[in-house]
Amino acid sequence: MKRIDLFLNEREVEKVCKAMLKAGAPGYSVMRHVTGMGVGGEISEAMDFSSFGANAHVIVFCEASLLQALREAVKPVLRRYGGVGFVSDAETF
Amino acid sequence: MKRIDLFLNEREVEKVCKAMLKAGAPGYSVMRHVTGMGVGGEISEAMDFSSFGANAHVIVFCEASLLQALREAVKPVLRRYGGVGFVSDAETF
Amino acid sequence: MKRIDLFLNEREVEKVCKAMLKAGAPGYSVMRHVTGMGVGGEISEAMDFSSFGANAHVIVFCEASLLQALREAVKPVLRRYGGVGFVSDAETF
Amino acid sequence: MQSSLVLQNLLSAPILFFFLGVLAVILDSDLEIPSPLPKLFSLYLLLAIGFRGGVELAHSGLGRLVLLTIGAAILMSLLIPITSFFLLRTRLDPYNAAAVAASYGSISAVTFITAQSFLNVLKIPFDGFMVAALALMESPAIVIGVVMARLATTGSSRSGAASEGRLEVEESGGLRWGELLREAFLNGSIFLLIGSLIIGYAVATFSPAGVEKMEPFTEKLFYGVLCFFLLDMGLIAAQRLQDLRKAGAFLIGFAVLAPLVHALVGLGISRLLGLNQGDSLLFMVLCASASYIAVPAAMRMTVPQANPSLYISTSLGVTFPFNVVVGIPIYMALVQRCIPASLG
Amino acid sequence: MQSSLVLQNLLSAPILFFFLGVLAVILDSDLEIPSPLPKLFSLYLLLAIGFRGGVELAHSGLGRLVLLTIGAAILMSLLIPITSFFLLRTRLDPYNAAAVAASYGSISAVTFITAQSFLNVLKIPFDGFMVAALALMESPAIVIGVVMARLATTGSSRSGAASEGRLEVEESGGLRWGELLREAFLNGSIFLLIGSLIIGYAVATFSPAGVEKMEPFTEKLFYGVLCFFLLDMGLIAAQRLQDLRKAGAFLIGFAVLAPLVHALVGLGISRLLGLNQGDSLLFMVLCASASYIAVPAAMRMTVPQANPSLYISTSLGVTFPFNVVVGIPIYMALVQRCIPASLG
Amino acid sequence: MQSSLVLQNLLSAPILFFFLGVLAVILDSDLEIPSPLPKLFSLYLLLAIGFRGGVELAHSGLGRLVLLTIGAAILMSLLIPITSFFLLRTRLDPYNAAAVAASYGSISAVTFITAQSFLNVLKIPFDGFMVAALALMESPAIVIGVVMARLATTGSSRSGAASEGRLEVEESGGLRWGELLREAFLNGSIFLLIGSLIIGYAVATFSPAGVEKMEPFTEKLFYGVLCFFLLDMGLIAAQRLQDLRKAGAFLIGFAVLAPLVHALVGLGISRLLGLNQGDSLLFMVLCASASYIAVPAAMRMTVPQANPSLYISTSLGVTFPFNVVVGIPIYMALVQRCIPASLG
Ligand SMILES: Nc1ncnc2c1ncn2[C@@H]1O[C@H](COP(=O)(O)O)[C@@H](O)[C@H]1O
Ligand SMILES: Nc1ncnc2c1ncn2[C@@H]1O[C@H](COP(=O)(O)O)[C@@H](O)[C@H]1O
Ligand SMILES: Nc1ncnc2c1ncn2[C@@H]1O[C@H](COP(=O)(O)O)[C@@H](O)[C@H]1O
Ligand code: NA
Ligand code: NA
Ligand code: NA
Repeated sequence: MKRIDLFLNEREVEKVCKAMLKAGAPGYSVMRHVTGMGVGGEISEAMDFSSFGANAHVIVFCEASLLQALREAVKPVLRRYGGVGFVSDAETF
Repeated sequence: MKRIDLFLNEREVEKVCKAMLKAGAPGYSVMRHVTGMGVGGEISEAMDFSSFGANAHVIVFCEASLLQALREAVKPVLRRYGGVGFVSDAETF
Repeated sequence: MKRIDLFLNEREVEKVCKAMLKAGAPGYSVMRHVTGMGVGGEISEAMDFSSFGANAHVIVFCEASLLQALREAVKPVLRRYGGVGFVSDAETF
Repeated sequence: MQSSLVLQNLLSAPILFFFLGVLAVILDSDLEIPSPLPKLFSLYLLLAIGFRGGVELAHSGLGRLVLLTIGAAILMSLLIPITSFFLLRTRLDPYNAAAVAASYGSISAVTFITAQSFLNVLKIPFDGFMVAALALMESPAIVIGVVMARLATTGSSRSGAASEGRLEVEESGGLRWGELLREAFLNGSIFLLIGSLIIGYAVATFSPAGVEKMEPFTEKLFYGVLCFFLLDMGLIAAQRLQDLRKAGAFLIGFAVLAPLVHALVGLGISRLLGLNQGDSLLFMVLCASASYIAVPAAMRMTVPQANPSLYISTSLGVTFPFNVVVGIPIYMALVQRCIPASLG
Repeated sequence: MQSSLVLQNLLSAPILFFFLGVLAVILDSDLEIPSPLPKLFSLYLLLAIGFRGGVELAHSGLGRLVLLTIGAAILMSLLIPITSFFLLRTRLDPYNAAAVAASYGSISAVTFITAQSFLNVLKIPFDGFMVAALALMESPAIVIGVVMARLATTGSSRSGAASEGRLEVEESGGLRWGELLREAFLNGSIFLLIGSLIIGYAVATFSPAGVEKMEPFTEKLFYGVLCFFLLDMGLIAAQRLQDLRKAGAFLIGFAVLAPLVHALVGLGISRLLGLNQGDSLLFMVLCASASYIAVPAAMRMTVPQANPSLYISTSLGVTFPFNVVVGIPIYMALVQRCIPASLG
Repeated sequence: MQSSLVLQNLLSAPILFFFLGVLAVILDSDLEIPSPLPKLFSLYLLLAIGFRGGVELAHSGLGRLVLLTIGAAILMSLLIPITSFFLLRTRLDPYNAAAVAASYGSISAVTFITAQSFLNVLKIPFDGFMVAALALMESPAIVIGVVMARLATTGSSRSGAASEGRLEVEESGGLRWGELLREAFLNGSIFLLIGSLIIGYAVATFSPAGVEKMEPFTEKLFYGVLCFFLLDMGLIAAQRLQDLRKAGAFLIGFAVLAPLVHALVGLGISRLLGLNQGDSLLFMVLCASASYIAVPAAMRMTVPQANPSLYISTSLGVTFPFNVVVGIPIYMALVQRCIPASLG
């Protein structure tokens, strides 16, 4: 199995998750209110009163064979709005 | 070392964590307010005003030898109320 | 690539993240409001009304060559105030 | 008359904010009331309504009418889930039938509060002891629901009814009574409501100066917070409507007709008891409303085999809007026709 | 006179709490107003100001002056971003120029509210319809900003202007109008403000008793919540000041001079329209203020190539404090010099 | 008389809500006030009490009695941690002794507020300057605590006293004064309290109209929010009681006897100073109460070797409930016996 970790703005989460389900993801988990730093600069929760949004952390566990399809589903959003993704190995507990 | 990731309803977290400590876990970390999708359907924070509860993400780092005991401690709860678990490799930083 | 997971008190997060950036980390993500259990006992959100603080979960993805520098940046804080760190393998998605 | 009542309700601030929430979802606005703000409003409303009810109960005392009304309310919260269960059982498995039935036997505090606001605007008086009825109707339906589910599945265990991929785990032969009673009586919202009721009663009885000091908090803010909470309810109810396709026509029909039938039974009982117009409306609303706070939380723990999206969607997506938007004025019209105003 | 107005503003509770927030950051205190509490205050302020504006609009009616004023306000929200865009374009790439321009064309509700509080303390009357102008000035600037960005980059696409490491992705040839209009008109804060305005109007017209019941919530709490929110604004604005080094002298100069120039234009229009002193100040503040709630959220979605720290820092780190601390009293002094008090 | 005071306190709304919270934990209810709502209540209470205190201070002025009282208060906040440290040192290591001592030298704002509410119900007047004493008693105890810990461990360093598995890291020879002073004087809650006090003073002095506009927010809501916060304190204090087993009989005894002794000293000083009955009670409460907001946060940063569950459990799990439930009425009975009412 593989584990995918995505970090992207909260406002794109819904779009990304729908795209991954469509591409065959068996499930996902989302943590909001994530702050951080990347090439796009620092993201804090200070603007939370607007709907500007902090980051979200999306986790997907799936079969290795799905990786390519999920990558294609996610990449356009990450490219347009920023965000990063990482993969690692995992097994069912 | 091993890393265990559990996703289950917030309301079962206390039960599960106590069971894991009893089974020998050296520690754990819990993130609440997790939303997600699995075989049990979509879990959102919208019902948070009731005590219906969203998901929680529980992380345990432990020796590989503990895996079996922890699995046995956790499985009954996951089976009754839903939730999933995954394992991967890790080392102390 | 490597993935670093740190668990430490929210109040030390800023210090730790600045130290890691200085040591060359390409980015990081922070989740606050983490509860847990370790050698320092149980950490809950119950004291959140004071600025006592719960835990935070800091994630850094970086090249393996950076590990040693980051370890040196982080260790003094973990040693003084408590907190744990783990490493695992990862790849870009 | 009836249409003017409906209009008067539709144009009240709380209902308009409810519609604003629904509209936000329909138009795909990103308006959101982030967690835990809805919880803040809900805790506040329960504390305030409980405290006020307790104060008024202390003034009115526990007379014969009060006790009879509370008794009748508890009776309804036992009967409704039983009759509903058998009706729902014709189409649903025992777990889902029991969970939905429990919702309809229990009550919705927000529907009750909205009815009180409606009466306030019409300047029709009502009594504080109705809050005691509200508080005591929450738990029995939960117990009945769980017992029905258990009775209907004992013997036929391992029946393949495992819904949603959950394995049914028969544990040490039978009902976990401890867990059930805790869910039924110590659920946070039930506990806060009953606790605030008792505190209001005690303060009004033993240190009346304290009542005055609470009043700006429990009275003045109430209407505004209700508007805010109904805005959120509008957002959530509209999101739930999408789940309804899965629920199917049968459950949607149940969610609209059950409140009407239960309200009519409530009207009959109100007349028998000799309640005034305001209390009659509140009694009807208690019977007609379905729980979407305490019961879903309790059902998830005690009947995990049932599918939450079924019992939440029906009570929150259909019955709640129905009662709040058109139910209350319809019930009021019936009250004005059947309950003599002079009794008020 | 002028200096006394400045002092009176500086020593008001909201401004002092704003300074307290700034001081906390300067002294490195760990004072923090954790999320989502600022959102609670912001939702409350929008709901309350919208509802009150609607109620007053219902009382004053939609006369000729009202419609002319609203028309002039919308005109300003179209003109300001265009002139600002061309000025900013001299130093910034089209994306950043467009995003900053959109901010200054739109408005800051909190600056407006602070100006209202200032007028209240001076006991100078103003009209409810100005809230309608406020509400209608939010969206046009967003649309103009996006259109300008698109016009300026069409043809010169693939221009290497990709800022902050983001690749510019030209999608199916052009503007996503659906997304743009949703961001411009259905942004949560705009939607809540306009919705509350309409609800206030409807309730005042059709069930005036409801207005009284909302009043303790929307009126009495207002000043205190404003203080709390300005405390948070002080914390955030001071943090933003650090980003300003990156913005550079040109943008900082723009952030101070643009409000002055826009306020003067607003003063001229107010005089032409024959607004009273209170409304003139509010009109000037609408022109002078820059959005840091609705516009940044919309720009991130519709012009992701622009650098948020530029447009947020200028509007929130410079223009907001400038307006709130010294702008408002300066504008008031100008109003007292140019607008006859007898018209009030 | 004494027992009637106790009863009057026990049956007040805030104390009853405190018990409701305790009961929820005992009965294992899932009632919870999710984060950051307790923070909202706490920020509100600090802002409101500070602002009101400042306003009253502006009215009463900074006379001789005021300055003497504040001086005596600061003196107590220096003496109590020193005497407590030497007493605690008989059983605890220097780090834990210092941290607990600092808690008892500092104050609990919520205990103070509860005492004010108690006086309000009894209609006994008290002065606004006591809030200034409250605000200035927070920091000195923190400094003393850290200094004691450092003095007691210098030379005996590397003593193996490392508690809870933490390595003691001696850094560049000695006290980090910068960090210490920041924790002592710029801790968020201390900063907000003192800031609001100064703002209240300034507004009352320079723009009295602003005081009236704040009043519905800072006065009317106060009692209700206090109830809500005490409900949460009940939940937390009861959870802390479980930690007490680890604390042991010595610390529990200290947590009950220290407030009594400190209150008696406070009573003596009040009599010497010639304070009226209300102010005397408040002075006693300041001496008797122990901090569980500012000090724990400061100690974790400055004396990380100490075990938080020790100093939080004693102050929040024992001393706070003791003071709030039985301490305040006992102190009041002593005041009525020792302080002539005619001075009031
Ligand atoms: N190397 C990294 N390790 C962990 N999180 C990262 C890393 N790089 C970026 N992120 C997260 O991804 C978000 C978006 O990244 P970016 O698009 O690079 O600005 C950041 O705000 C961080 O939360
Ligand atoms: N494949 C997956 N990847 C990540 N999270 C998952 C996955 N499957 C389930 N989850 C999480 O686990 C929760 C419970 O899963 P389930 O019991 O399958 O409904 C879901 O709500 C998700 O938050
Ligand atoms: N074995 C573990 N697995 C997961 N999280 C841990 C583990 N040990 C410690 N933690 C987290 O790290 C925090 C600080 O640990 P400690 O310094 O050991 O008290 C704890 O409160 C937990 O949140
Ligand atoms: Na019912
Ligand atoms: Na503007
Ligand atoms: Na003290």
